[in-house]
Amino acid sequence: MKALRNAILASTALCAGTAVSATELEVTHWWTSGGEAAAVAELAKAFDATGNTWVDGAIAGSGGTARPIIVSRIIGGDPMGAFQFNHGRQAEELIEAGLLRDMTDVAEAEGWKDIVNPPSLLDGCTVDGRIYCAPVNIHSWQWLWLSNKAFEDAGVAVPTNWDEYVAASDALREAGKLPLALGGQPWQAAGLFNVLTVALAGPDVLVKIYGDGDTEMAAGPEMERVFQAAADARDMSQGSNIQDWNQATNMVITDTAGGQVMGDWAQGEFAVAGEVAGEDYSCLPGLGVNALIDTAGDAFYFPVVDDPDITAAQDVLAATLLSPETQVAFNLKKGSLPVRGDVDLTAANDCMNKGLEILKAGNTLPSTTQLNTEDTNNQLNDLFVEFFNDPSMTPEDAQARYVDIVKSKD
Amino acid sequence: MATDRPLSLFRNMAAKIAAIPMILTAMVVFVGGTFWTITYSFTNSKLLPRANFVGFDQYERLWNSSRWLVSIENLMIYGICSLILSFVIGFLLAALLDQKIRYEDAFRTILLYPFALSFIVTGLVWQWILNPDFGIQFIVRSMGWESFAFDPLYNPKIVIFGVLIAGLWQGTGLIMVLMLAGLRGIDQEIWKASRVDGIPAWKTYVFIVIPMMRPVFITTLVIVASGIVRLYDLIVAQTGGGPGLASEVPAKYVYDYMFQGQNLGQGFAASTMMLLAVAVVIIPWAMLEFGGKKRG
Amino acid sequence: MGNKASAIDMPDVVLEPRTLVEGPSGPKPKKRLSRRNIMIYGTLIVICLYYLLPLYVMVVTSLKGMPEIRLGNIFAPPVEITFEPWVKAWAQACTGLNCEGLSRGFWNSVRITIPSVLASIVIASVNGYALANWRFKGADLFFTILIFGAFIPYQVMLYPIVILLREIGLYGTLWGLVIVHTIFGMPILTLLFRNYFTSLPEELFKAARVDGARFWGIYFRIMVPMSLPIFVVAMILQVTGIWNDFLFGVVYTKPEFYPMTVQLNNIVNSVQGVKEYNVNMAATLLTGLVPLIIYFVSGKLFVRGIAAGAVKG
Amino acid sequence: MEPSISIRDLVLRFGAITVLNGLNLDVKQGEFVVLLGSSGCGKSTLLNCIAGLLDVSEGQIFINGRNVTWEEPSDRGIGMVFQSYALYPQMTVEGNLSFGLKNARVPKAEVQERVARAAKTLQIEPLLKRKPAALSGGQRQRVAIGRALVRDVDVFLFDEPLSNLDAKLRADLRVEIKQLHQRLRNTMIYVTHDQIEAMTLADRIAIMKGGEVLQFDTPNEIYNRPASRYVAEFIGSPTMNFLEGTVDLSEAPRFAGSQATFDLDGYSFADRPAGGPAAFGIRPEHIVTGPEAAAKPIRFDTRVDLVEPLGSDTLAWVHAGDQSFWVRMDGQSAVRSGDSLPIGFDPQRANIFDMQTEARL
Repeated sequence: MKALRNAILASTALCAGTAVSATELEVTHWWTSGGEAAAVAELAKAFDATGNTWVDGAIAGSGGTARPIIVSRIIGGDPMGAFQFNHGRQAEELIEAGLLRDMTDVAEAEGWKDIVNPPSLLDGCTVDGRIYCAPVNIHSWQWLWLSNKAFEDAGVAVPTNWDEYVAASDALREAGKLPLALGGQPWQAAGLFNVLTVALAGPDVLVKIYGDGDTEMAAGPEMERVFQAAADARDMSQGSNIQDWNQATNMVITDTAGGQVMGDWAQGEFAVAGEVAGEDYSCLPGLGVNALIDTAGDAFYFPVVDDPDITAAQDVLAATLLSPETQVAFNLKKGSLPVRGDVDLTAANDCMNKGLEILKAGNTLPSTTQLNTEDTNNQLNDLFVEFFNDPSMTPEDAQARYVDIVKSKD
Repeated sequence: MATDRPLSLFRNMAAKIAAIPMILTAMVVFVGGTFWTITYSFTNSKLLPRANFVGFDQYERLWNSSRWLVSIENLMIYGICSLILSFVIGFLLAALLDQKIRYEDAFRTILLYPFALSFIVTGLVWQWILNPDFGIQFIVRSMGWESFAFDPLYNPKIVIFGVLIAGLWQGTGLIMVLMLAGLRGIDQEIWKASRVDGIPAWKTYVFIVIPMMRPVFITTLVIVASGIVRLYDLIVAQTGGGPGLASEVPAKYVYDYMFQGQNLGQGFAASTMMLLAVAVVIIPWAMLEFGGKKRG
Repeated sequence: MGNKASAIDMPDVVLEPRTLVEGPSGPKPKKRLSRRNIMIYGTLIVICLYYLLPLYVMVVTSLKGMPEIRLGNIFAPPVEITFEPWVKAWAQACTGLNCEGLSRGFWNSVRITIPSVLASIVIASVNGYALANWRFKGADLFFTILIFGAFIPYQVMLYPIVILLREIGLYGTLWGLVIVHTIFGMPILTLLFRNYFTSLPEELFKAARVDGARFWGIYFRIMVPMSLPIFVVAMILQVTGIWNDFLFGVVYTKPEFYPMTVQLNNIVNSVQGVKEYNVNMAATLLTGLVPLIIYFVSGKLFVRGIAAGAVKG
Repeated sequence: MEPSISIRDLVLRFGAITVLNGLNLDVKQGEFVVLLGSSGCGKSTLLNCIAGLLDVSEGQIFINGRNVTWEEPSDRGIGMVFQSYALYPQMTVEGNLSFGLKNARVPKAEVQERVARAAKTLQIEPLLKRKPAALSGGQRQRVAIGRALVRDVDVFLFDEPLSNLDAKLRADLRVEIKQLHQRLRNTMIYVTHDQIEAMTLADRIAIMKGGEVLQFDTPNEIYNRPASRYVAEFIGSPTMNFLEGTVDLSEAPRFAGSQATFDLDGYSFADRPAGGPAAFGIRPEHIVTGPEAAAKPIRFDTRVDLVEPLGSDTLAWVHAGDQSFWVRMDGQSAVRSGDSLPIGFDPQRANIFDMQTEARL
């Protein structure tokens, strides 16, 4: 019965315009900057086309601001229709408490299992075999962005991997460039470290440590090497007064810094500044060592509500979010990769195409938001922001504390 | 009949009815909320409060966290400096404005306006002004003094004083207004008397007026002190806790762990420690203030 | 204050004390140019410059275009004045899909601020009055708890209050938000009023009781008219706090009631993407205008307070 | 006639501190009673209890035979005048005077009439439209009295009404209050620490100490026959001189002091006196000096240590052995410090107090 109804609903969603009733669905998210808002507008447009109405509840300031609001609304018994979370372990408890809707029926009707690529994305939405969220995009952290001009000025070739980059740092210093741009916010420090881990110790090590809580691995020689590399990165990043990640990106754009390790959202900054991939800047996925894409990203969750109209609208929204047209329109604006492999992104640029190829080849790994709870990520942030800002902290001390965090994670 | 002593419950009935909102707030929200917080600080609640008790685990982790220790140290330094400077500057400004000057409205509004602006932007503007690359240091250097160095926000040793500059700029206006209200409540005869006696103005302030303003000072103290304990927005806007962990404060620890880190238990443990510290100060004060002594 | 009418009174003789303090007597010096006044005004002007510096930076920045801001000198006056950022902040800046700028939340802010300020001040002043003058049993205990409450970080109370409001059925409504503001304003405001009323002469209160005024009569007829400065301080505190509140506004209401600060936050606090500093500054100044106007207007009451406060009997 | 005010076993405690300790007092109709004592003796507290401004812990208060212990202040038929005047600063004088009447919902015409009458009585008619800030101290106190006056009550309570005024104004207003009482014949209870106010105004004075009434009597009786050594010392300036020694009642009453022993002929003892260690008190103004001293039954030869000429009188501080006396002499006395001075006095004028109980023998 239920499956049938959902199937009907889903099909009405696809044949846009024939919906019987217009339901207002409040959607909370934290996409408020220019490109993000344009991307959301695509989602809203697609949803409105089904005959329902997207009521926008944008709250700037990322998860730390939006999360208490979302949770309060749910606890207060007056939830929104849908909300954005990073898929992974953030919503675990809400699911366990039965506050979020099981969307398995929609997923089956739409055949998400077959179209979502890589499949691990859907795993992030799955608890006990049931699917609770609709993934919308992939944002990978595993990128090194380099300024071609900065290396030219320093008289060295643009590096093709991490070791070359480290070797070039003295030349960059002498040319008055900052070798590595790193903002002061904690999440940037931890992100850099995790990228180093994947590139230098390999994705398996990361998954073992974060996924299985393998403390032996965390204390082992592979990680020792990563911590030494992090110390190199620390030396390379000394001497800047920047906070925000986009200020760091701006240093690469203006050729005052050699490079930056940052997720694919940095690409938007280059685009706004009119820089051309391959000519003005280079991108090295996986630091040129392990060309990989991690499957971090955003997903929508749907709180349990009494109103059957809203429930129906939630089903429609979930189906709409993953439709090929929406995926293309949304991800082009957002600068992220689509969650399904069967769509065509001809408009993508050089770096984005690199990403798509890696994705096609199946070289993916789960993201830290999937592997770790936010609590663990927060502790890692604290550790690494301290490490990268305090040169007196030795790699050995940092590794010892790292092992402690891994030990206590759950 | 008024011959018997009425039930004490019904004496001052109007006053008690009027105080019901206060009593409810005090008992339900503040006492209830505090006990709720303390209770859940012994659980491993993550995103949602759940009664899964784990003993003192959260506290153990808290006191092993270097970030928490740095936060406490920062709060101490900031608190002491901010308390002293707020009072001194606020009172001096109020005394200046109380000289029956012209344009008092304009001066008062100028001194008070920073209070109207949100912390987010206060932090941003001061972040600019103190930025060595285009703020004060840049201006002074471009005027020829090349070795001039002033970059409090980027020096972990003094970053908390950089926050203090912005905090005082934002908050002293309110202290000034409070003090001014207090001064306006002082009998003008005091001034006449002290002038007749030939007492210098500063002595009149220190020995006569300030002691008379004790209630205002207590109010101000609570406002300033509670603002210090809850210091959060300004740090987030100005330094984000950095460089490194150099300007972290306890309230930020609480917030970050409750919502960013999705570890309510840890946040509750941290706030329980904060509340405990406050209680250690307030309870003896209340006993001193209310113990036995009454007006009448 | 003219005391001249009375034959017994002497203050007019006393009112010449400046000469006593400052030394040489003689013809009264021209008031406006006395050394004392130069010092006072000089000091005030220097201090005001320090207070105005950030405002200058904000105004100047809000009038520049983005290319000029990227040049870096934050103190330089705009080469080319543009009001575009102001227009954008007020009417065009986007919050997600709604590109109506701050104007969208303005009336919501007004709708939230007025009842919240009134409710919190009325309740707190009555509390302060009951605590200062009627001192019923247990009053000191409740007062101590309230002061303790002033130190509780707001964030800790978020979820308990959500549950509380849900249970009384006001979650998600404007009145729920008014209650929240009243609760969190209560400690400081009650303290403010209690201490002020305590400093008023108690004999006035007694006289009014002998004159047959009861709880409310004394409050409205005697206490309130004597307390203008403290009501102004309370209003300054509450208007600013509530107008600038962001967290409670979004946690305890729905998008249809979202205050202006939600848009301000969305304009200023977007983490990803290019920061438009000129629009940020314009938005901040626009948001701050309402409290600023209140400060300036209420100042009149402040000066009037002199007359009331000066009379101790 | 029943008493105007009657206080029965009144106890007032603040926490652990007992301020009024089982106090009893009866005030007659139309009587002017002064509560006198040093600060902290409970006199203002007692007045506040009568007014109903403080809740009593035990005991009862009757006004005109009615138990008012738990009545509101405004229902007790009292008017009160405060030390700081307590005028409502935001109201005009007229507003201050009429506030109580309006609260009692007196018709408007009558309010106006009563205010006008009170203003006339107190000669404050020109001030009716002014605010208290524009009045002098004396004028403010007149308005404060007027506020009690308009209420047409039987009992007036004054709480140190003149302490905030300067000496001359105080004397003037004292006379006015006395005249007011003579004209109105209301019961008045007046708290002060000033014994001159007490002596000049009171029909009876209640001397208080430690929350109890030590003596409640006419000014004359309190001056001449103080019930205890404390009362004797409290009233009179300079204070009463004391000789310490022993009273022997076995035969003719005698007093044996360190410097002299003498008969107590003509001293009026209390009902059942007991002998033993005692203090013999004599007021400075009851001591005669020079040649007249020779005629007195008790005599000392003293030396003058200090002379204070006051114009109307001259005070001298003299000693005989280790016994010192204050002596009041004629204003034009030529005595100088270092002179020898014979003094003498009658036992009839003396008051003798038991050393232990301090009660008058």
